Amino acid sequence: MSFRYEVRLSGEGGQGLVLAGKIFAEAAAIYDNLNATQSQSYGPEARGGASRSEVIISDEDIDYPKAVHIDLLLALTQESCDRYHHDLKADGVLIADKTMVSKLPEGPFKSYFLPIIETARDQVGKQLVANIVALGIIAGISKIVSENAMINAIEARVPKGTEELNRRAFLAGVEIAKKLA
Amino acid sequence: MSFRYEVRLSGEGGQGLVLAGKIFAEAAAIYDNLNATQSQSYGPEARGGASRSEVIISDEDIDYPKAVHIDLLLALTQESCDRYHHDLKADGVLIADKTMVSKLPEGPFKSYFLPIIETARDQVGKQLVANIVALGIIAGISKIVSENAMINAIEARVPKGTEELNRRAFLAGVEIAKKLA
Amino acid sequence: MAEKGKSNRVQVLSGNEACALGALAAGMRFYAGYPITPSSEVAEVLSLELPKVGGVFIQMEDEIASIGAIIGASLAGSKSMTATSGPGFSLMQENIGYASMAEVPIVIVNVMRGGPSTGLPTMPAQADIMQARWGTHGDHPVIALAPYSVREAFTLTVRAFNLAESFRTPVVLLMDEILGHVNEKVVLPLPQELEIVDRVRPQVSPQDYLPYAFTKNGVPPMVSFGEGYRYHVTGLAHDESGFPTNQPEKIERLLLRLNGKLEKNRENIVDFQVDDFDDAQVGVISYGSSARAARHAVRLAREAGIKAGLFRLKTIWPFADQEIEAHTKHLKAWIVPEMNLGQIAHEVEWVVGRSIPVHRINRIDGNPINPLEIMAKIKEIA
Amino acid sequence: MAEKGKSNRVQVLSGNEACALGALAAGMRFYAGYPITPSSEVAEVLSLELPKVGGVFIQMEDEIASIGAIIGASLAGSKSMTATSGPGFSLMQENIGYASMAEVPIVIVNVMRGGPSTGLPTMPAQADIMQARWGTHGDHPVIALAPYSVREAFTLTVRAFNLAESFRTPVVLLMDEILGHVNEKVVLPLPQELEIVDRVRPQVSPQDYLPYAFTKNGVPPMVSFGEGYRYHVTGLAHDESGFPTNQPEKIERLLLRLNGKLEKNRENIVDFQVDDFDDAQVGVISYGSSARAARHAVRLAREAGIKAGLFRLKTIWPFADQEIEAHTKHLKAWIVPEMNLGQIAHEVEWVVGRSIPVHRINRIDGNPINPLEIMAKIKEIA
Amino acid sequence: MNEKVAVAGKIEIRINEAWCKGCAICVEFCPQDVLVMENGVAQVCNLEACTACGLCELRCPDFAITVKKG
Amino acid sequence: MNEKVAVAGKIEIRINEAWCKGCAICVEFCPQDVLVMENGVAQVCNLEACTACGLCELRCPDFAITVKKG
Amino acid sequence: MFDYETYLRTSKMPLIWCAGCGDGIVLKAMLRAIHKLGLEKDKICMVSGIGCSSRLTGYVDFNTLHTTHGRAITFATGIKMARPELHVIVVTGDGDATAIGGNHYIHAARRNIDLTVILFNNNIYGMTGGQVSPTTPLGKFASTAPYGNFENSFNISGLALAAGASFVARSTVYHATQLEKYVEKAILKKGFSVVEVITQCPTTYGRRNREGTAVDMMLAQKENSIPVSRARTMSEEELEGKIVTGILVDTEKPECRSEYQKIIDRFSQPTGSVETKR
Amino acid sequence: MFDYETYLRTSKMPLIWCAGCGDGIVLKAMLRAIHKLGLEKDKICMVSGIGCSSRLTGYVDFNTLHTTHGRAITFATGIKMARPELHVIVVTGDGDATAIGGNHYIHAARRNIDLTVILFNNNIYGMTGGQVSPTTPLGKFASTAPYGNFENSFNISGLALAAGASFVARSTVYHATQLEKYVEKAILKKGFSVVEVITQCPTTYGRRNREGTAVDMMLAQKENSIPVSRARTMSEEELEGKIVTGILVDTEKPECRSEYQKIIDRFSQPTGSVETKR
Ligand SMILES: Cc1ncc(C[n+]2csc(CCOP(=O)(O)OP(=O)(O)O)c2C)c(N)n1
Ligand SMILES: Cc1ncc(C[n+]2csc(CCOP(=O)(O)OP(=O)(O)O)c2C)c(N)n1
Ligand code: SF4
Ligand code: SF4
Ligand code: SF4
Ligand code: SF4
Ligand code: SF4
Ligand code: SF4
Ligand SMILES: [Mg+2]
Ligand SMILES: [Mg+2]
Repeated sequence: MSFRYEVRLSGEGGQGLVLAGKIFAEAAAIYDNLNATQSQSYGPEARGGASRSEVIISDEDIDYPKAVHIDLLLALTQESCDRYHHDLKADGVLIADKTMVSKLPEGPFKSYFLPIIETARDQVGKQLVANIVALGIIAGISKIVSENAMINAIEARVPKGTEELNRRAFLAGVEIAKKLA
Repeated sequence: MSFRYEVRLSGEGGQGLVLAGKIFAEAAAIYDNLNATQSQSYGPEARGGASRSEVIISDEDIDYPKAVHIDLLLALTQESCDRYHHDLKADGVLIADKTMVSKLPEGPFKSYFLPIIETARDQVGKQLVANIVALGIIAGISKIVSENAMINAIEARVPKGTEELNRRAFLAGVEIAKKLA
Repeated sequence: MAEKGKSNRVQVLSGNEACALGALAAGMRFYAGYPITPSSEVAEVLSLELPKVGGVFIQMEDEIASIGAIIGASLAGSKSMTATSGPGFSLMQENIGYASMAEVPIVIVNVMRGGPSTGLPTMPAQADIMQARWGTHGDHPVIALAPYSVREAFTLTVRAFNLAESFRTPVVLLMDEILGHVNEKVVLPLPQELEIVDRVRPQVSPQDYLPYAFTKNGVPPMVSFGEGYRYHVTGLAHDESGFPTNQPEKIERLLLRLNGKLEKNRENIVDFQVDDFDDAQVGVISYGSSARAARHAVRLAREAGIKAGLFRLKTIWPFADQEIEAHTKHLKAWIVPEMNLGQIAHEVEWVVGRSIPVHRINRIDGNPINPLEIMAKIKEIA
Repeated sequence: MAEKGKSNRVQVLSGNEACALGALAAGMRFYAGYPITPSSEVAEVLSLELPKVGGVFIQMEDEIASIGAIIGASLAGSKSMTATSGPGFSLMQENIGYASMAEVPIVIVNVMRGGPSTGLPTMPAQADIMQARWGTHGDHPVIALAPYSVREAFTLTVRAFNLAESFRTPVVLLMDEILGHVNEKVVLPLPQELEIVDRVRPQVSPQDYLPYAFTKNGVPPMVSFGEGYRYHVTGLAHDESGFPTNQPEKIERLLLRLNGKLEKNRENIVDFQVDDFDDAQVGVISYGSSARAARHAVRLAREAGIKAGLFRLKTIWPFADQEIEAHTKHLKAWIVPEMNLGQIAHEVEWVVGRSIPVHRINRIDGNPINPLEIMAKIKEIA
Repeated sequence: MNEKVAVAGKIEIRINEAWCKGCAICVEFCPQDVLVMENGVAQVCNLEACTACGLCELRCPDFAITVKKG
Repeated sequence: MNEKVAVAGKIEIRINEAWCKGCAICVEFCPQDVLVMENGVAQVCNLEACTACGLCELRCPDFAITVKKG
Repeated sequence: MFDYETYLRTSKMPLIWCAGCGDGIVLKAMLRAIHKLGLEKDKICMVSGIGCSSRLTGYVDFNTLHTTHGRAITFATGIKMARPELHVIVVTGDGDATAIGGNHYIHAARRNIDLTVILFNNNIYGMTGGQVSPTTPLGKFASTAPYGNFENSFNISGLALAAGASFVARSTVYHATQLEKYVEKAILKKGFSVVEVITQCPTTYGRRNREGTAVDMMLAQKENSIPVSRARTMSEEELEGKIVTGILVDTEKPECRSEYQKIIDRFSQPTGSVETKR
Repeated sequence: MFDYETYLRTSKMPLIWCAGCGDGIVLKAMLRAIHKLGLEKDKICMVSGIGCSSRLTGYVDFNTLHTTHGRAITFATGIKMARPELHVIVVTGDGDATAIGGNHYIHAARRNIDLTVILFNNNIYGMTGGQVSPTTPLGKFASTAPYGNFENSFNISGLALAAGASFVARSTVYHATQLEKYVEKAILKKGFSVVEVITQCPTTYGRRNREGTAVDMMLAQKENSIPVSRARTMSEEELEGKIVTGILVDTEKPECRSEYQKIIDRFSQPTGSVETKR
């Protein structure tokens, strides 16, 4: 059977969500031979970076590149959590950052409060890589894209010299996901 | 019965044909209570002045303000004479300047070779008023607009201080026309 | 025929002159423009006349600056106008959209000449019809009027201001080179014969004022800068208070009101004139100078016993679709003479579906349409 | 499904990036532009890539300068392009008309955002459709294409250059914010898989060369400046030799050829794609990003057993009127979803007369059209 | 409004946390090291040293810090 | 072409009447009064005085007068 | 007592600008100057174009007009000509005023129309994500100058001067008090006046050019500034990369709107009624 | 031997200009300069805007381009950037270059792109019938300045200078030989160069301002001209109404297209083939 998997990464400008989305899509498309699209919403003009990044992954052609029914929502701020959880499928998954989100919304979906930013800052050593930690969690939970593909995609995208740091961030995320299973 | 009388004044930029046309139209409209329109064709952009000026006079509304069948054509250059005589009615009148036009075109219309520029220069004393001499001739031949109306219109339009000169030019034209009758 | 003798109110004026005088009569007190043939006389007359009535004339560095200045002046409380021709009209498009979006009443006169591009600077055309509707980006409201006589150049200029003020929208006056430059006998209406409309001022206090409020007729009241209301104007999508918004619901509400307000008030905007239509079998739809040839042709046809009628558009946009449809019933065919390749004919076809044929008479060579051409087509059809 | 593992040709690219790469693949070697959201990435990619292939990137002082520069560069022999969005597209209108009139091949990318005016800089729309046709003054020819996927952003950019060169005319590539910014898996065609067309050079000597000759297909051969032919180019109405003329016959001949050349070659220009149309009862006409929602909806409909079909416009102008008419026959109705207030729907109505209903689905709030909206309408009708 | 007020003697420093973007300009340009960054917003940590020179307020781009001398 | 040629010794002045617009610039700026206006076009009337200085040609806006010194 | 909030639309805040953006510091200086001059809020009309800096007009409680990119000065010209009693202040960026809007900038200067232009020069197009601007220094990087800017840049104050402005001054965000004084003088000047403010865009310019944080960029402003009096004694090479601050010109000359008033006063008809007869 | 007709499209003549218009005299000076430099006709591209002066391009046997009003410099920039081996000469009027086209004028100067601009300054819009221009002197009459021009006018050469031009010279139609020399130098200069020529429009300017015939206007040029060396010793009042002629600036600085070539040379891929992979 064919599938269409929709992920929304939400938060605020500067959190690297567009990059994370793009890496996710590249992992799926380039390394796992799936179809993938990634799109985003912007603040005023192009400046502030996006507050929302969506990835659709499918084994078929992806006609509509925007989320319709979200399978997985990442929320790195309270605002984005409040605003977007409505679009989650009933059997969807909400991943909220423990530091930034204080109140989880009600809903039929599964919700997790996870220490994403904290892990990046304290365990990996750089808050900036929270987006990659999140990717590890998403990879681990969704199982849509292989870990190898993700690692390859990450290493191809991040600045030279930071590959090791990012790989650690990703694996830290995968670990967090494993504990949930 | 209603009438529509079409006059085309043709020549080259600088001969004052637009002004002459406008005076003719004002004489008819303001002083003789007829309807009148005057229009012109230009050279490149607005600069050079018009080479062609048309006056339509009627006792009814004038729908179409451009000449369709010309009753009277004034030609102050050979070129304009050659170019426009085709639009003359069969019973129309062609008035060509003796100095500037050397060859009269063939046609069913009535043609006159008249010393317009010459009269302005030698008799009235200023070549510049050839357009007003022409108006006198046209008024005399067409009899569409009263001499009084023409004189009033001329005096209202020409630069202050030149009224007398222009009146003389007009009357000189009227005289020429009289001799034809 | 009335008796001979000088009348004090009879004048011989060109369409451009009458347009300038109409603007003054409408209360226009700010003109900014950039010269271009065949519109320049509008500016020339106003440079002379405006200071006499305490108004302001300024020649700007280009057309973009000109329309910017008139939008500013209108917001500052002056009825404002610019005049141009095709190339300048193209340059104004971005700011025409701004005036639509920010709902600033202005009048833009486009004395049409032959295009595209520099084209035929001293020859007439009517080929900016669709541009007047669609020249700027995005869906937007616009009103366009087309006078056909020197007198109408005056009266429709007055009307252009009235509509701009009534509906807070840019109004385009589509003249053409023939009308702009023809000198014609005219008796202009007296000031007391003219209806002059001013923008509706708010009835509320500054604190409660919403410059983009949703009102019954779709048009928010408007107050000028410097009168104590201190609001914000932007070309960004905005809410009722005038401040930018990214919220889809607010955006949609704004844009539906904006694009709907003219349709909502169409009976006050759409204007046309029919001649000889009662028993007409062949209808001619025309506008501007071409309608003069059309009217001449219809007269010739009637003289020849042919039942022809003229439907003359005075309002070009919004389009008189309902009115045309209503007049289509007993017709064999429409004829649409225009100095372009069929811009209005296309809309007429859209209106009539395929119920009756729509014949085009187009001229694009710099000459006006000749009444005899139209007459020939009427004969052919009748 | 193919097996997993890295493929060397698979990439994830945005529409803007693919457009830039398509232009390079088409042989574009001169880009001039002025930044504007959501098109700026086209410029950014090209500023990096052009020098690598010996091409030139220049950021001009505004959009008017940008289009001026690309027209100049094209005349000098470089395939040239600019990219912009609504406000910049409005500013370019005068010179788009110039390129039409002087028959200079150029490509203008308009990545559409919400309008009118500054509107919604970071949100998608498809509301510059009519502007692409009518934005400049005067009757004029123009080609507009609308890609719907990242891959098509590449291939239709190549096609845009091919058409521009084939027909000596400006070509507008109408993208939108969604397509411009979506990152999508794509395998681009290899250079050897692409057909690249260059302008037809004259077969005659410089003395005999007529830069605006009347040829069989309506398109005169073109030679670049500096190659020994020394001719004159003007935006004024001109004769075959390219020099200004005021003669009505010559003007008419020029303008009829100019405005007719695309219609004459329409089968080489008009392009579309139909899906599931064989037995379709409900037809959906769409284009650009909206067509992705439409395709999704048609799939959903087919899954639900409804006989829906998609007619996707790849060429917007000249309009696929004959093709749409041919596909109207067995339909109950058309549905036209688009991110504007019905600009293409109006044209579809013009095509079908009143033979079948044309339902509009419009969205103007900055959100893309949702496939479910379209699906609901299909259900309602079927 | 999420405002923090620090008062010492006649000097009152208010920090509007909802407006503060944590640029640290106030912190760096305070000649007396009165301010610090904490959790991404400016905080008063050494009010006693404050001379009410107003430089922090002068250069805060976000109207987030105000200094009053009663 | 409607050209008038005046030759005296080695000096040759050509006036292209089809191009001459009668602006009289050549006439006024000729230091030797060689030229005059006649019937709206420039004419050579005093060729003997001509020094072939070329000033008439230099300033004729219409390429209507040329001076050659064999 | 002076309170910024009197002049702010606080309900629209926080400001849209990035953390550390210098624009807010300019805004503050402007408000202090306006307060000092005691101008009535209703008599101020603030006009901006498009850009980060141009978003300023949304936050101030005056008559505010956010126009199209590059055209603020044209709108402002219309306002001033139509209603000379208003203080018309233009807020614009380096791209807005000198790239797309360069023509209006020099023409307003030529006319010497009584506008006050506060020109936020951050050497970049901030709003659209960091493209090269006419004031980006040679060799600096931008999203459309990936190999370093190869074009010479404008001296935009010098341009205003050559075009005919009455008052031209340059300051920086770091010199916030000096800036305030110049704004005050500029508003007072009857004629076209420009205050060019060097301001930092840490987001799209600082980062790409490794100029550090907002604070680092402000410290660089401090270090690189040379008062105009001293600059006059320095060679062109010495001035390379420096910011010449101070009042560059301050003259009196006929102002456009006042000159026009003379025409009105001389030729206006006593009745004030319109003559539609020519 | 030199013959103007080698460079003319004689079949298009007589020239469209009015009797006594100075534009033809400038054209002649240009052709003499081009001849002297021995430039190949095929290697010259002459670009004009819209205006009387801009009609020039129709008469010369080069690659000629008559563009839109004010935009000649933008088209020329594209040509030069795309094909640097061409000599690109721009023919433009005061309105074309400094009213509607003012922005392109200053930006081309800023970039210092290797164009030669011959700017026909007749202080009026000739083509459209005599409207006021940015160079119409204060108080002079025009069809849109019936009460006398109330706006200050540009020093357009000074503007080019402030914007960054490499070579700027001013001459008049009367000084036809000097003019020729400046055109020659301007073409030779690698960089943005302007020759501003004061030329007479007897039809729309001279008549309205009672400046007499074309000859009278040329004599006035002669009388009012002051060589730049002497002008430097004169006060502003003394210079009122004078035409400062001479070479106003002549420097060497990096030229836009050449600087870009350096980037190409450094970064272009040896294969020359296009990489569509990012
Ligand atoms: C006609 C038009 N072209 C381009 C744009 C896109 N745009 C918006 S702001 C901007 C530049 C802003 O730079 P600047 O004026 O320096 O302001 P800053 O953001 O740096 O304060 C551009 C190019 C636009 N909105 N309109
Ligand atoms: C966009 C646009 N606006 C206006 C015009 C009308 N126009 C043609 S030439 C011209 C001015 C010409 O003045 P100038 O450049 O000084 O040239 P001149 O005729 O004096 O040589 C104008 C305003 C136009 N063609 N296009
Ligand atoms: S007022 Fe001065 S001393 Fe006190 S905190 Fe602010 S900067 Fe520091
Ligand atoms: S300067 Fe203002 S915004 Fe920045 S950290 Fe201090 S209080 Fe916060
Ligand atoms: S060459 Fe000199 S002397 Fe001879 S006619 Fe000409 S100007 Fe006079
Ligand atoms: S200067 Fe030339 S155009 Fe003028 S009169 Fe002499 S020959 Fe004729
Ligand atoms: S992008 Fe730059 S200019 Fe714009 S708000 Fe951010 S820091 Fe300020
Ligand atoms: S109008 Fe003036 S500038 Fe134009 S051709 Fe005539 S004299 Fe020359
Ligand atoms: Mg900036
Ligand atoms: Mg001029």
